[in-house]
Order: sequence, then C-alpha cells, then structure tokens
Amino acid sequence: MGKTILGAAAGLALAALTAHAGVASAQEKRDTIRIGFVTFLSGPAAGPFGVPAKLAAEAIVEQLNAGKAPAPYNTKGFGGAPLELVVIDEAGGTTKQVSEFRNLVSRQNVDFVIGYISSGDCLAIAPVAEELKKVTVLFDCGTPRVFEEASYKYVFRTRPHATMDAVAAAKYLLELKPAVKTYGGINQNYAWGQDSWNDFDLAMKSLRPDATVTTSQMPKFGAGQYGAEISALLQSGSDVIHSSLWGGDLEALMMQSVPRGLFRKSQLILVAGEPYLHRLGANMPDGTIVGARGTHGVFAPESGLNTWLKNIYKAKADYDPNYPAYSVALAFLGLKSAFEKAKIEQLSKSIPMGANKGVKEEMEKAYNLGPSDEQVIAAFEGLSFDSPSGRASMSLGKGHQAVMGTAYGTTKLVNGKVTVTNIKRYPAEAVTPPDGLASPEWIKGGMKPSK
Amino acid sequence: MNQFLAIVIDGVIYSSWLFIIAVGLTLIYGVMKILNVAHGSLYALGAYAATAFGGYWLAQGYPPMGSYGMLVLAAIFVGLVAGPLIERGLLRLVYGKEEVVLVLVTYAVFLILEDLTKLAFGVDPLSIPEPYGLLGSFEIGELMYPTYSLVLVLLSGFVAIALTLILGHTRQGKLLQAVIHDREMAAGVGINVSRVYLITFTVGVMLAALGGALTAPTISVQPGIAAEVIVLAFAVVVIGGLGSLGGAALGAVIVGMVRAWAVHKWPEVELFSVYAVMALVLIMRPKGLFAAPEARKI
Amino acid sequence: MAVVLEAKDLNKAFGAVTAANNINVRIDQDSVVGLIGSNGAGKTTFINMVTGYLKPTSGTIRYLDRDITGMSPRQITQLGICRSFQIPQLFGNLSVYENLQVGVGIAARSRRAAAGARGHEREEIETLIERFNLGGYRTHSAGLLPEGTRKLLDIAMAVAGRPQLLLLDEPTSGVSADEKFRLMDMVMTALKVQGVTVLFVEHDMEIVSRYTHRILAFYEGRIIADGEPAQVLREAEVRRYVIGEHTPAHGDADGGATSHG
Amino acid sequence: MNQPAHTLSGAPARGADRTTLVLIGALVVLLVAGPLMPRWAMFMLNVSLSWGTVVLGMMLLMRTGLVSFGQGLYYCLGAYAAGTLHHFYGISDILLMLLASVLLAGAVAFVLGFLLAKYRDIFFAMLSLAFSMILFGLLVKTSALGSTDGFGLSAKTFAGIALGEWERNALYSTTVVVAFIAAFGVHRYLSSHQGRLAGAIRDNELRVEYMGASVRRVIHTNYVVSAALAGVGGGLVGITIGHVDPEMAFWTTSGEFVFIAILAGTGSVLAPFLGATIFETVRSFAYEYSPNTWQLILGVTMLLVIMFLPGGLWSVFTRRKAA
Repeated sequence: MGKTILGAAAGLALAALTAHAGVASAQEKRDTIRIGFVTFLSGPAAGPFGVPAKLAAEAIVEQLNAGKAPAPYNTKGFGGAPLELVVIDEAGGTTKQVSEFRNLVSRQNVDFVIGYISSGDCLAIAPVAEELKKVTVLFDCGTPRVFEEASYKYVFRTRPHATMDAVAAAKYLLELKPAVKTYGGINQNYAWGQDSWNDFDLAMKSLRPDATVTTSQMPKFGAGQYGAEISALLQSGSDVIHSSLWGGDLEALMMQSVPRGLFRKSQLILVAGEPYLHRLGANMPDGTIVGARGTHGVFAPESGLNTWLKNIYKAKADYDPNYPAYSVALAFLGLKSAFEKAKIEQLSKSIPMGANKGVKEEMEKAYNLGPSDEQVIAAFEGLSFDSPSGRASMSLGKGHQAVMGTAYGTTKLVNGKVTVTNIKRYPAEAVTPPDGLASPEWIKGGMKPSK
Repeated sequence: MNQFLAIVIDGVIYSSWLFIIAVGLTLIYGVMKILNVAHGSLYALGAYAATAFGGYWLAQGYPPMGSYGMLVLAAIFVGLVAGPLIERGLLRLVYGKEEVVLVLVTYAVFLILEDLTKLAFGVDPLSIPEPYGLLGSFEIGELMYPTYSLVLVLLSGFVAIALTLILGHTRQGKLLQAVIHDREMAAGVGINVSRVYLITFTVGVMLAALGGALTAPTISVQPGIAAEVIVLAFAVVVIGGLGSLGGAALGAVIVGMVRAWAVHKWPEVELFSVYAVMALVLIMRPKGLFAAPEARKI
Repeated sequence: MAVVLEAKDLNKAFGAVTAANNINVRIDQDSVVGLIGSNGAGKTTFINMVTGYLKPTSGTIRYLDRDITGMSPRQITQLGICRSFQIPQLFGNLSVYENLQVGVGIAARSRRAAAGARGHEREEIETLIERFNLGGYRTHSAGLLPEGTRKLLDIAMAVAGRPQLLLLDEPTSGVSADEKFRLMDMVMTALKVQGVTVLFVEHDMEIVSRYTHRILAFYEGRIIADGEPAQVLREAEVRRYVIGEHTPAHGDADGGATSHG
Repeated sequence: MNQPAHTLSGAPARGADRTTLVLIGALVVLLVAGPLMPRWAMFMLNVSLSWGTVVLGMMLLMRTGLVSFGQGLYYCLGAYAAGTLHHFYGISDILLMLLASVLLAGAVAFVLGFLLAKYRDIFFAMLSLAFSMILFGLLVKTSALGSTDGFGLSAKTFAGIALGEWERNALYSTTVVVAFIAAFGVHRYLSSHQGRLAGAIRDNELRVEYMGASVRRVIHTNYVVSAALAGVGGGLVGITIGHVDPEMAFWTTSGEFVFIAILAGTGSVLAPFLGATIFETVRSFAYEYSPNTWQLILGVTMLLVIMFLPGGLWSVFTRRKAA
C-alpha cells in the first residue's frame, strides 16, 4: 500500500509545519519587532540595488537597536523594542514572491514587511498585504501604478514614484540646452525602461513640441552587447540621448559607447546614473546629465542624518551609499516615526482620566503592548519625517505615497574623480502629479503644479 | 546604404561573438549528446576569471598588452579546472541516461554554479575595461568601431578554422568524428571513448570560458550573465543543427544579422527576433540547417 | 488462385547502389514464399518497399488489385499487410502482455470491429500468447527477453494485426540452430489457423525448403530464380550466388545498401 | 520485479484501482484538512497542486517520450486568459476564468500541435521553448497588459455565488477538485488503449505505425491535453497569486516544470503533485533559511534524485511495493 503513504506523508509534513507556525505565533508580540526585509540577493539587481539595500538595512537596524541614530531617531529600535531582520531574496518572480510574503507573515510572524525593488513585485504584493492586513512598506520600486490604480490601507511607499524622474529630466535638459531639436533614447525593454522613455517623451512633447524623436532603442534586459544599438544611435545624430539603464547594462553601454565617441555628438541623460559615478570614472563622459531618482547620494542635502548614513554605510562597504541605500533609510525611519507617534498617542490615551492610582500600571501595560497596526497606520498616513535624503511627506495615495523633491546635475571630471556640478532641485509639486491624477494625463496636461 | 553597411558590420561583430559563445556547446553536443545548460555558467566563470587574472596583471603594473594573454589564460585555466571536474566528477556517473535527464543534470550544475560564483566573487559588478580601449578604434564611414571588435571577429574566425582543421585533418579529429558517428562502433574498434569525452568536454568548457573572457572587457561581470547567454547559444546551435560546427557558424551569422537588422530598422522586435528566427528555421528544417543524417532503423 | 501481391518493374536505387532491379513478381493467395539471397541482394529492400518503408524509384506494387505504391506503412498495414523485423521491433519498456495488448488493440480499432471489442481483445491476446507459447513471459518487459522469444513476440505482434499478407524478415536469424525449427513450426501452425499468405526472408536453406511452396532468389537486386524450392535450389546461379560456394564481397549490406533509407 | 523503473516509462496497469482509491482519499483529506491548516500552508498547497496539474500534463507528454521546455506558453496563456477576463471584462467568477484558461490554452495547442507533433527529442523541446519565448516577448511589448509588471486579478464569485471572506477557501477547494479531476482523468486515460499507445510510441514509433495506428494523432491529442492542463494550472496560479506577468512564459518557468517532473518521476499520476509540493516546500524553506544559496540547494537536490532515484521520488513508493 505504498501509495497511501503519500497521503500520510503530505499530511504529516503539513502537520509539522502547522505546529512550527503555532509555536511562532504564541510568542508575545511587541517585545522584539520582527521585520521581513525583501531585496535582491541574486540576479542582476543584486549588485547595484539589492545588496547595498541589505547592507544599509543591517547598518540602520544595528544603529537603531543601539540607540545611536541621531535625533529624532535616537530611541532604541522602534519605541524601545529592538528590531530583528528576516531577509528574503527577491529573485524568482512574482509567484514566488507572493508565497514568500505569505510565509513571512504567517510562518515567520513578522510584524512589518519592508521591501521590494521590482515594480512587478510591488504591484503583486500590495493586494496580498491588504488581504493579510500586514503593514508593508515598499522601499524602492518606482511605478506610479501602485497607488494610481488602487488604494490600500496597509501598504505604504516611502520613496516618491518614478514620474518625477522623467519629468525633472526633461525640465533640467531644457534649462541646460534650450535649443534641443532632436532626441533619442536607449532603454531596457521592460516596464521600467518603457515607462521612463514614454514619460520623458511625453514631457518633452508638452515642453518642447517642436523637438522630434530620432530613435528609441529597446535592447532586452541584460543584453550586454550594444554594438548595433550604438551604431544606430550614432547614425541618428540626436542632440540628446535619454537612458534609464542601470546596473550591469548601464556599465556595459558606457564601456562600449564611450570609445566609439557616441557622447561627443550627443548630450547624454542618465536618469539612474548617480550610483555608477564612482564605478565608471573615466568612462563617464564629462557633462553627462545624471539623476539619482530622488535627492539621494550626491544630491542629498547636507544634514546630520545624511552624514550618519554615509558613515554607518561606509563602515560596511568601501563606497558611498547609493540611492537604494537612501530608500532603505527612508523606509525604516518613516516606519519608526509612524510607530513611535502611534505609541505616544496610545500612551497618552492609556492614562485613565482623573484617577491618580493605577496610572503607572496602565502606562506600563500600554508601553509593553505597543501600538496596534491600526494605530501605526493612522500615524503613518500623511506623516512627514526627516531622512538622509531630506524631508518626505506621505501626501499622495490617500497619505500612503511619499512625495519629495528631486534633483539633477551634470558630471565634471575633477582630477580623475567624477563630481556632479550645476545641481538643480525641483520641488515635489513641480514634478509629481496631484492625488487622483494619473501620471500620463498630468504630463499631457502640461504638468500643472500639484499644489 | 550607409545604414546597410552599419547593419552588416554590426551583424558580423555580433555574429562572431555568438559563434564563440555557441561553438563549445555544439561541440559537446555533437560528441557527447549532452545539451549543456551549464555552458552559460562556464561562460560566466570565464568572464570572472578574466577580471581576476587581468586585474591582477594590470595591478602588478606589467605591460597592459599582456592583459590579452591573461584573458586567454583565464579561459584555459577555467577549462582545465572545471572541465575535468564536471566531466569526471559528475557527467561520467550519468552517461547513458536519456538526453533530457542529462539536460536536467547540467541544469542542476547551472544552478549550483550560479551560487558558487556568487559566493566566490560576490554580487558587486566586476570589470576589466582596459583591453577594450587599449587598441584604439577605427572609422568606417562616419561610424567609429573599437579595434577590439575586429580582434573578436578575427579570433572567432581563427577558432572556426582551427576546429575545422583539427576535426578534419588530425588523427585526434578523425577519432572524434568516429565517436560522433557511432559511439559503440568507435568503442568497438578500440577508441578510448571515455578519454575522448574528457578532452571534448574540457575543450568545450574552454571555449565557453573563452567567450566569457573575451566578453569581460566589454561588460560589467555580475550575477545573471549566465542565464542571458545560454538561451542565445541554444538558439544559435539549434538553428544551425545540433552538433554541427558549420551549423553553429551559420546560425551565428543568421541570428547576428537578423538582430542587427532589427536594431536598425525595427527596434521593437529586437526582443524576440532571435526566437522568431529559431522557430522559423525549425519549422522549415525540423532538425536545423545542418542536421546529421539518421541511422537506419530496420 | 487469386493474386494477393503483384510487383511490376520495381526499381530502387540508392545513389550508385541498385537495391531493386526491375522486379516483377505475383504472389498467390495462401502460398508460403521464401525469399533467399546473400546479404545486400535486396530482400529486405523488397519487403521495405511492399510495406511502405521505402518508396520505389519506379514501378508499381498492387495488393488485391489495389495500387499501394508509395502508401505509408500505416495505410498499408490497415489494408491487411503486416510484417516482422530482422531486428525485433518491440515496446521494450512494456510487458509482453502489454505489447500484445497494444498490437491487438490497434488492430481491433482499425478493423472497426465494433462487436464488443474489449472481450474479444482479451481472448485474442490469450490465443496469441498460447500459440506462440509466451505464457511464461507474460509480465516480463519485452526489452529483457531472450533473442528467440523476442523474435516470437515480434512475429506475434505482426500476426496480431490479423493480416492477409504477412512478411517475415529473417524470422530465425539470431535463433540457435536447435530452436529454429521449433520456432518455425510454431509460426506456421499459428498462421495455418488464420489462413495467411506468407513471405519470409531466410538464409537457412533447410528451413526454406521445408516450409515454403515457392522460392524467390535475389542477387544484386534482381530475382535470379523463381519456382519450386527443390528446382530453384538446384539452379547453378543460385548455388553460386546464393548458397555461396564463394561468398560475395558485399559485407553487411542489407544494412549497407539501404542505410540511407 | 521486472517492471521497468526508468524515468519516462509507463507504470504497470495493475494497481490502477489502488491509485483511484488514494486519489479519492487525498481529495477528502485535502478538502477537510485545508481550512484547518495555517493560511501560508494552505496557500503553498494551493500553488503546489496547481503546479502539480501543469506537471501532470508534462508527465503525459513524457509518457509519450516528449519533453517540452515551453509549457510556460500554456501556463502563461491560461493565467492571462483568467487575468484579462477579470481586468478588462470585470468577470471574476472562478469557473468562468478557469474555463477561459482551458479554452485558450487548448485552442492554441490544437493549432501549434499540427506543427509540433512532427518533432521529437531536443527539437520538440527547443521549438516549444521558442514559441513560449515569443509569447514572452509579445507580452513584454504590450504595455496595455502591464508589460513585465503584469497586472492583478482576483476571484469574487464561484458559479455566481459571491465569495467575500471565503475567496481563499473557495480557491483552495476548487484547486483540490480540479487537481483531482485532472489526476483521475489522466489516470483513466493512461490505462485506456489510447493511453497505452503513449508508452508504445515512446518505445517504438515504427512498430506503432506498422501496427496501423497514427503516431502523430496520438501525440497531437496528448499535446492538447497537456496544454489544457497547463492552462488550467496557470489560471489557478494566476488567481491564487492575484497577479500575472510575462515571467510565466519565460523559459526558466518551463524549466522548473521539467525539473519538478523529473524530480517526481512519471510512475503515477500522484507523482506530479507530490513532486510539486516537495519542490515548493524545499524552495520556500531554502529561501528563508539560506537566502544566499537556495539555488545551490535545489541543484544538489536535483542531482541526488537523478543519481539515487532514477525513477524520481515516486520510485521510493514503487520500490517499497516490490520489496
């Protein structure tokens, strides 16, 4: 009767797993706060984004647990409760990620989830977070679709969405070179590349209707060989070449195109170029327009928090934190602020009116119990908080989507080291559509300031 | 016209790159009837080794020209280490299993190597750009090409000719062809098949690694490059006819040209041009362009 | 007597090699015909053409007044011509029983024998097992059978198709000398019951003369002799080229000749 | 004793009734146990059973001697069929969505089948891979379908009955029942004449043709069936995950199905489901406990199975029977 063993086996396995989960959920909730952290540990996104993000997360958690972060973040962990990270690889596609998210929530019993670099994963995870009623902070994905297509109670995104990258790029370009007649692009053939190009194209059309598109190259993600694309771009003779390439693809493109003098003819815009300045060095042509998808890295305003992040990050890696690291800081500090704001409110509520005995007990009880998810959410919505990248305010998506200003600059080689000069900052309202208005429509409508 | 010229040149460059990454795959299949999914990982290993060797060489301040030697050395090194290791340590234990099972074995090797390379070299992109710029560049029309691409073209041409000569005109080559034609018969007449396998696989790995090593200066070497290359290589060898050297060459040229054309004329379809070609060729010639003749059944 | 099979001016060339050279022959109902000839003489080529595995270069093959030239093996089989193979063609991973099950199953369906096929099939399988005395091997997988038994099963499979014309390609090759007659007796009795016209390729002259009414002697793709066994075997040409006072230097060219096929 | 124990061969017809019994047993156990499990376990089982259904189709092909590296094509089509119904036509009834999945996958397979039925071995694998990669490319180019980001979907009703809170359980139960029907159907099919032909074709096409049966027709039929199974599996996964994207058609997805099929073995219709469950469990715990080396773990597992369980995990059970 071998085959009946199958049923038994499956049953047993599940029983075992169930028990495991039972134990986990038995532990008292808020004594340590378990945070599921999802980021790319393998695949092409691991090097440029995933692992820097992980390093930043670990550094920040250590600091917070030690209470070493600068004010106002100098309380231990979240409101005194130490943090514990459960790190998961984001590789493997949405199917696996949704399963992993569910495991994090109901097998690992994490209290919060912070994660997701890929927009696809963010779109897939958000509804699940809602279903499982788990407060989830998307830290690095850019697609505006998350809050433009739906609204969520449990999902927050502490970085601004990607529309501003394209819009600001177009504005900066035209301020720098008002005479632009023709522009082309080379972007990866997947959602991020396509959206970046389309938004940039729309923005150009509404800002400079007389400028024309020469060519839009769409090499597939990870193509690695760009010989033909470069020839096509060279022949297009564009005044400007827009690119949202990142990571290995961007580096490959630069290595292959600079020796061929592509950018002697054309002005280059790298929407996500900032993290590679230190890596590309001489392969980064002077006068390239670069962004960091927000006021991160070289664009981050001087502040105690900024220096703090740089120092703790450099203690773990041998180079400056790039924008994913800054996004991680935004996520953790945003959640921390919300958590502690909620806790204080709850404490104040917990003080019984008029009575003067039992106060201590009540407060201790409340303190140990920590705030409920409901309270954290209430505190998080519309919250404004400081970060190494400046002040973020959760003012879009019914208070769930952060808006921040952004900045672009131009590279300049100063004795062998790439620096960024001529930095221009754009306030959030100038580059971000108002709540309830989808990005493409807003851009087509002439990008009226949202406030 | 000018664009046509560009298409041809870009096509040729891309084709030679394709040929170098694909030829090892078809060689191994031809002799051992193994479609080696791990080919991509070995390509990646070659690239990583190249950054390590080349990086060391340049760091020592030796003459930069020597870095080319380092690239080749890296490939040979990977071949000599990984080849025997995988063939003797693993493949030998599964010979005689069905082709698809062997594909799965190499798929497992692919997964394992993905993580091992990650553990060995980390996830940060590595690069060795020097050899790419070193030779300067030349102009055709108003288009400038790096001389390195020319080197690539010549080298893959050299590889093609060398292999053809070895297979056709040396004793080893003849033995190899005997094995390709009929394993049992070859074993029967006293050819040491197991040794032929070992050598073939090692050479195949070397070629894969060479592809990686030569690509390293043009890209940033990081996780994920293996998976990208393998399907391309598959497409090329399948189009040409599995196990056929000339097939691999022709397949590379076709794919290379079609892609170059797509990029210049119709960028939207570049993404799946390769697979469209593969499907079309297989539809017209079910076993690829140069298919080996079938043995009689009854 | 009715003619079952008729070949007219049948030619088959593989490049330079002529495997069938202007073959003309008629096979009568219920006759048992032996095909003899050295390797490469074109016997198997002839069978392969009749059963549709090879297309003749020229000429026609008629089966019961129906032109079957260039039909596919499947169509031809469905018309009632079945064959066995020099190298038994079995379903190696299936048991002997399952092999016959498949064979009988297909035959039953292509005959559209609607009448309670299932029950009949089971009996048919049993009959075959008993007639070819495979009872001992029922559950053995065909791949692991001894050579003689593989031959038997291969023939049983052919018979399972309820053929009117049966072609056996070297039924006794690879069978030990003392087994040959037992095997042939078994086959022939099995066939008698069904009333089948039989063509078989054979090298063993004893067997040919014992079991056939008529012999076709092949040499270099031609039929060099056709008639009563006794008489054919007496002919000088046959003695030289077939029975072989000297063996012609064709090597294993029943392979060679048709290996491009 | 002498029954074949290699990966792709047919199982003996004997023990058929036992399989049916186990199937019914599993159906009841799973239906009852599901709601009692922690949600993550129920979800994992839900996904595993859906994959099992896809792999069941693979198994049918393998029984015929064919391995497709492009089942992702139908898996993805099935998912997108369900998805588009929800996303563009506001239809979110589980049954209707699954029906769409089966029909679309089946229809496409019927057309491609005429072509693919001519192919064998690696060429069948490669051509099917090419087709699924072309679909991948098309989807990536289609921004209306969200390009690589894909889009979300969910089930609201079952045969018109509103689900509300019960969506998860309804989905799970549907999956269990679908998986059961699929497994039972394929089991019956395999022990029928037509099913036996699969094994025969795998062993010796020539003889099948020389018995008077059409190899291509059998292969075509099995191909369509396997595609329909992949389609419904894809539909189930799409709804269960609540999101579909082109990754589902990428060659690595198909590779995973082959992986599971070999891992499980083709000895019984129960194997694919067992294989999928074990695969998903191993993977998910590997992700959790060694996020940096989960591929290594999968690879090693695979090698161990190929070396020591040539019949796949399933042979563990058949062996015990022989002893």
